[in-house]
Amino acid sequence: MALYHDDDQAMLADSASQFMAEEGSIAKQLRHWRDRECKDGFGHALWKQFGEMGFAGMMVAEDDGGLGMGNVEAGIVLEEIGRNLTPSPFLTSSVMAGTALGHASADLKERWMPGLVSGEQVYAVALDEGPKHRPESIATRAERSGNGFRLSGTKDFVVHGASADMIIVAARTSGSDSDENGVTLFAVPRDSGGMSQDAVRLVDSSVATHLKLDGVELDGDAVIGEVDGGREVLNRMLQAGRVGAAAESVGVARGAMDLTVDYLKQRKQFGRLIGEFQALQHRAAHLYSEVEIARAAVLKAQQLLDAGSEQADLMVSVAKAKAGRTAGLAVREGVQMHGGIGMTDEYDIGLYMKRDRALSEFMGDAYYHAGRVAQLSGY
Amino acid sequence: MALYHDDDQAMLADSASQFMAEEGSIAKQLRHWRDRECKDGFGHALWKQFGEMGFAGMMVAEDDGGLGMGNVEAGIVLEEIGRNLTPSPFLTSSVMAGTALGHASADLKERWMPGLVSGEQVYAVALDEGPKHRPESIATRAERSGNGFRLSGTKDFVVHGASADMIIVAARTSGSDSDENGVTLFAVPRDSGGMSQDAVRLVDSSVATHLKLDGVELDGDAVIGEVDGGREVLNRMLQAGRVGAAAESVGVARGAMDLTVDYLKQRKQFGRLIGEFQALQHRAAHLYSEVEIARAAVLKAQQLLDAGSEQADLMVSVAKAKAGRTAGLAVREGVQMHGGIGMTDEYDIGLYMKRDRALSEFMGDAYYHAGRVAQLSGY
Amino acid sequence: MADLEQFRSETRSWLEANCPEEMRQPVHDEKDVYWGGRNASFKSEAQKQWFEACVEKGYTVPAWPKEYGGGGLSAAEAKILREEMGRINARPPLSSFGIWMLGPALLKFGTEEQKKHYLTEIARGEIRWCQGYSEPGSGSDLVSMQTFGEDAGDHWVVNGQKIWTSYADKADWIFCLVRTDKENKYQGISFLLFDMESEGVSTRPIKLISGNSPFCETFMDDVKVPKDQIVGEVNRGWDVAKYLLGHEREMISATGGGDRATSLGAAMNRQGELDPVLRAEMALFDVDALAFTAMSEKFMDELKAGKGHPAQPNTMKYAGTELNKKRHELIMAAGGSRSLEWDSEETDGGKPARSWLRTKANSIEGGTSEIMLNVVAKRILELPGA
Amino acid sequence: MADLEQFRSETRSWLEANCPEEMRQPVHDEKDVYWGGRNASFKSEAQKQWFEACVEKGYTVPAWPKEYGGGGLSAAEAKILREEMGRINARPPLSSFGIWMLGPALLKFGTEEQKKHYLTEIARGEIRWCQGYSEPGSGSDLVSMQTFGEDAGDHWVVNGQKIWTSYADKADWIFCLVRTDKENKYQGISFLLFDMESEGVSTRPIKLISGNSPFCETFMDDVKVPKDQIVGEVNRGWDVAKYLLGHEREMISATGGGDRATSLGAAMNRQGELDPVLRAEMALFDVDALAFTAMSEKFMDELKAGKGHPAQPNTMKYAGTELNKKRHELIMAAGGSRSLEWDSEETDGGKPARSWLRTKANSIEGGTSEIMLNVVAKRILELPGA
Repeated sequence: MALYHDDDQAMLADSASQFMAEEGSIAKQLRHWRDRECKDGFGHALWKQFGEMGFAGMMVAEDDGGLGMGNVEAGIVLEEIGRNLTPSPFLTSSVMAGTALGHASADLKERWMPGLVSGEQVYAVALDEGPKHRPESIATRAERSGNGFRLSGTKDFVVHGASADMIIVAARTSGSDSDENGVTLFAVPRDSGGMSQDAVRLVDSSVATHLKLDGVELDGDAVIGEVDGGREVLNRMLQAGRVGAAAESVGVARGAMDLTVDYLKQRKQFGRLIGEFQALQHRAAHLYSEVEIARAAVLKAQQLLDAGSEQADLMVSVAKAKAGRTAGLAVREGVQMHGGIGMTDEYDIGLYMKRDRALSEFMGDAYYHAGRVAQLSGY
Repeated sequence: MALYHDDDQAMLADSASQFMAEEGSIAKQLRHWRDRECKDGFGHALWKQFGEMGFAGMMVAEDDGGLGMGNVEAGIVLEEIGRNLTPSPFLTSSVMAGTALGHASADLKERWMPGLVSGEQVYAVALDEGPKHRPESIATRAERSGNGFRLSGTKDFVVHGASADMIIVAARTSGSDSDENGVTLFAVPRDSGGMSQDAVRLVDSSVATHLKLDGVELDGDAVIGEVDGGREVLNRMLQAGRVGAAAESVGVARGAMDLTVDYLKQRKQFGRLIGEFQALQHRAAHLYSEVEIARAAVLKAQQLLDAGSEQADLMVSVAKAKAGRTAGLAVREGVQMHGGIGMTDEYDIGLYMKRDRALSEFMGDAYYHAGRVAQLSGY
Repeated sequence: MADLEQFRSETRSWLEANCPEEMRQPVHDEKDVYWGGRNASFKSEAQKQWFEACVEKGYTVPAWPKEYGGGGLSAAEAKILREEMGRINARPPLSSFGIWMLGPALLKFGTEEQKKHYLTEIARGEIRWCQGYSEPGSGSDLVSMQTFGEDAGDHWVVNGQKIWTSYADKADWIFCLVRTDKENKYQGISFLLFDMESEGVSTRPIKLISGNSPFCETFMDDVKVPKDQIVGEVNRGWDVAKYLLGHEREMISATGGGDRATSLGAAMNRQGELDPVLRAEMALFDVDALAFTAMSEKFMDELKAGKGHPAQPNTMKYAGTELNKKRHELIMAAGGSRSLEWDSEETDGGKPARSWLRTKANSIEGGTSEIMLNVVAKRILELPGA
Repeated sequence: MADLEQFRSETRSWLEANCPEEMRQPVHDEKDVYWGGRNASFKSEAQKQWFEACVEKGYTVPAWPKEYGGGGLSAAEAKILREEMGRINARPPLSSFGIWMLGPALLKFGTEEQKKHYLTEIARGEIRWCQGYSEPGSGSDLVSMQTFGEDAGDHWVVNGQKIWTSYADKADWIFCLVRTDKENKYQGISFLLFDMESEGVSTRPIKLISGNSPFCETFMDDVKVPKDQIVGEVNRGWDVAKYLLGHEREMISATGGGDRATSLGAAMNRQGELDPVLRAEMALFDVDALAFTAMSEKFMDELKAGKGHPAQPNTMKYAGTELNKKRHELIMAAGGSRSLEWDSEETDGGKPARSWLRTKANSIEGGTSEIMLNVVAKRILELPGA
């Protein structure tokens, strides 16, 4: 498979680009909802448009009413989301929950897929159990209780948890915290008794929750996949989430870079456009090089993942780490090259910096994934 | 104490600078001996001049015939050595062996100090036991044998070992490899039976050896300090060696930077001096900043060490790491900014790159010392 | 030496008697700092008490001459006072741009009358000053400023706009660079002082990415400034400005080192085990940070001794601010998702994130890193060209 | 597709029959590479056999037309041949600047006669070429070259000096940029070919920091070059040179990725436990290296498909060479004092150190990193100014 978008993918990119620039722009969405202190951190109307466009259910199998597309296609939408800083539950709902639900029973699919495909429902995932992403260790417990389970524990960084109709929770049904086996995934409806959430606004104006499971009773049919055998589905969900976040990071990097390069062509100092100064030229060219490398790494990881390759896991971590570091460079250079106005809320470049910070942290930061690269490479 | 050289130290710096530029220059020493494939990797005549100037024994106590100076003063000489890439056994003999012998018995001092002070003898230290510096672990054994000891083991990276009249060997008299206690230091004369050395020329044209101790019999009076209690003297020797190597690295960095800045003022491309190009200006200015920081860190470490401060250990590692990284930056930028001619043996800049590599490795590289900084800071 | 030891013990007693317990704690937020001025109010009785005790001794500005409200201390005495205050964690009794910036300029360039008047006001915390340097079109290229003061006999009529005037909405007076000659670029600028309540002055706070608004835009519309409200000569204000900029960089260099002095990894409040790659990055950062601390100390010592290259503050500012940005990047990384929180109680209202964003201005304000590098290249390395 | 599958199986059989076992091993050192030329000799019978088999099939230059000694393969077939050779680790039968550089230039700019003559010689390994571009005074500023060819009717008389002529002391002919018009900077250069045995040509090897001398200085003293030994038109040699430079960068970009394709940490032969900070640095490097490998693949795929920005090779060359330098820095660090050895047996004559030093030229030769960044800034980002 050639390492560039095929014709269908290029068409999708065109339509996603146009849609996001028109409907998902910073002015229309991020600033709009932020300035209204929206409790969701995104607009439900736009999310329904995602449904109408076919984006919301793009990764859902055709049999289940979706478009049956892969990580490459989802990444195309995510890159545009990143460029426009469009707030939406696409990554947690369509990509992560969508991937997990693909492995669920027919009943569960019937219950949750239609709302996802239409963009009428929002799903979240509850994985982290501390301020850093460490999904190797899961302490949240799910004990057998009658025909079902009783969940207890706490989860952090549940993005869109406050708006979610259903939250996928990874819990331990056997073994000790860091065991590979003994993990089970649950689809937990929002109104489940014993579940409470403490919503916090994040630096990028999105809303996440600290989630508490205090003996949440669930039927056995809330289990996604196999009891005790949830690690594999969890890994797939993680991979999709990571490479998706990486794609969005590439979008953030591109958006920040484009803003900055434009600024270099407009701002004058000492009687010259600042883009004429060689030191800034070299830094901009270096940034461009990094962005191109990150894009290629993300696309490679998406293709490997869609092809079910064994190398996918390694490349997903490469992509997440590289995209995060590149977006970090892009926003830092962006703010610095904008000078004073880069520090003002009025200009958009600072919004890129904020989004990058949250996104880089989501599903493991560059340090975590570099460590994984080392581990997977045997050192 | 003010963090700059006092008047006496400034005078010493002047005389060391003049001496090294005249007698220790690249043309007179490094290239001279290298091109003749000198087995020592340095000139004995110059080493005797070190003795005449008082440099060789500068750290030796006045009672033992030296000048009783400290690490700050030795660092002044080492920085000039670094600037001129002057090959000499000053660091291993005057600084490291000199520091260790300061803790030796009167008999041992009497035996070894005069030759050091006069520059007629050369001493080396044998600490590393593998390709990386890990003095926490010492596997070389010294077993009791009659009135003395019997040493067995191997040592690597014994700089000047082939030319050394005496080698200080760290060996284990009790305990297991990584025990803090149970280490003993020995002054091993060159003609000791059972000691053999395999000399290798290094990238910087210095000569080091792989040393083999095959049941080397030593009298009890070859012990420096206490039997089993050598760790403290070893640590002092390590600290002196590390901060000394750091001072030399700062000299290497300055020498490489000066060469490069001069070149930027002479070389024309596209009708302009390349020093006019802003990208190179910023890189040169950044390098200057790093060099200034490294100098300050090294001086601080030297002062703390001379004052017997508890913070000295941390700052020595900071200094070694920072100086190594800075010199690395200086030589890489130097070669790159010199362009093609920077790759030729004819120009000196490549010699700085080679020396930096060996020096940065000596007594622990920046990675090792950064790790130590973390450990000493409790994380 | 004996005198100094005596001074130290006297100072210790005086502090014991006059610095309230409440004032011996680290500054937690903006409100713990007393800025003075017409509209100032004290946060607590202790704050007031401490301030007034210091005013009486001249210890709001210990090294200024006594006749201008200062403490008249020698450099050595001032250092002892600093040390003794540091020992008990005493808060500064008064903070202000008058102390840090205008004061030094007046001491060097002001008339005797100006010194008496303005310095005393500053020392007593009566007037709060703000700075009017930058304009929207002139960032790093300060000298391209457009605000114009037209000569109208016994006064100037000033029109234009300033930006990045710190706390202009809370300040009483402004020291302001104004073009008074359109023909001469450098020698056509004057350093004027005027009341922010003058007719025609208005301000608008600028909201920053950190969510705070410490800076304003300030607009001048036919503002009358009497001719005696100038520091230095007419059209020679650039000399005053340059002196102040140098002083500012020196100050940033010298005092900005506060929290950089400690090991980042050691200081961090961590939950759980540190990621090994992050630990390594912190370790490499701590090497840089601790090395920089040595440079700060060396710089201060050299400054006191009149040694060192006059352009050295540019190096310090560059290296220090870049390091501080990196420090906060690592703090954010170590804090993980918790540190992303924007207004939660647990983060004291998003302190880690807001501080992190705030640091991004470090390498812009008071001369960008790029300008610092230009200056080092030209003035220290003496590289050729424009 | 069926045809290609058939070609693959034929190729496999042909390789089985013609590529000796000895030629199915990685190239260990310079001597394992056959460069051809008048004075060439084979290192082994197997090397000779393999070379001759390839010459017969045109597989020294598989994609060149058959009439010029090539294999006449389509792009798809050439790729299959590459893959099948890769599968059995077959060594290239012939390496030369004639194949990599002059050949492509002749294919684009040469006359039919030149192609027949020179390309066939190259394909058959009869003539070894070297490149005469740089001069001592003109590094990155190639077009400032001074070597002059004076028009003497049916020939030019060339005087001047070239530098960085690879293996000029071993080459038979040189392709050389010569100024033929002093008035026109760009349109005053011609691309000449001449025999290194011509009267007036002399070479002097340049000793490098790695201890090797792969490059020479080449001196031309009244060298006569017949008028038909020119590629392209008179004074239009810059077009040929630019094409070749682009081709060179593309080649460096595309093929330079060899050992970058693997994880550094995984590939390293380590003794003892890895230092944790070094491990972290390697991990961060491997992220960069593996990501770059993806970019290499994408670049090649886009090249084949005619996609991608024409200036992209500059990005590739920049990023790839900077990474390779860093890779070798880390290899040296991991190797510790052992890797410092300059001529010991254990290090195969100082291989780690010499390779490390060699990589420092990566970001200089074929266009410095600085030039690459200039080009990216101008041609891709379209930033303004000189």
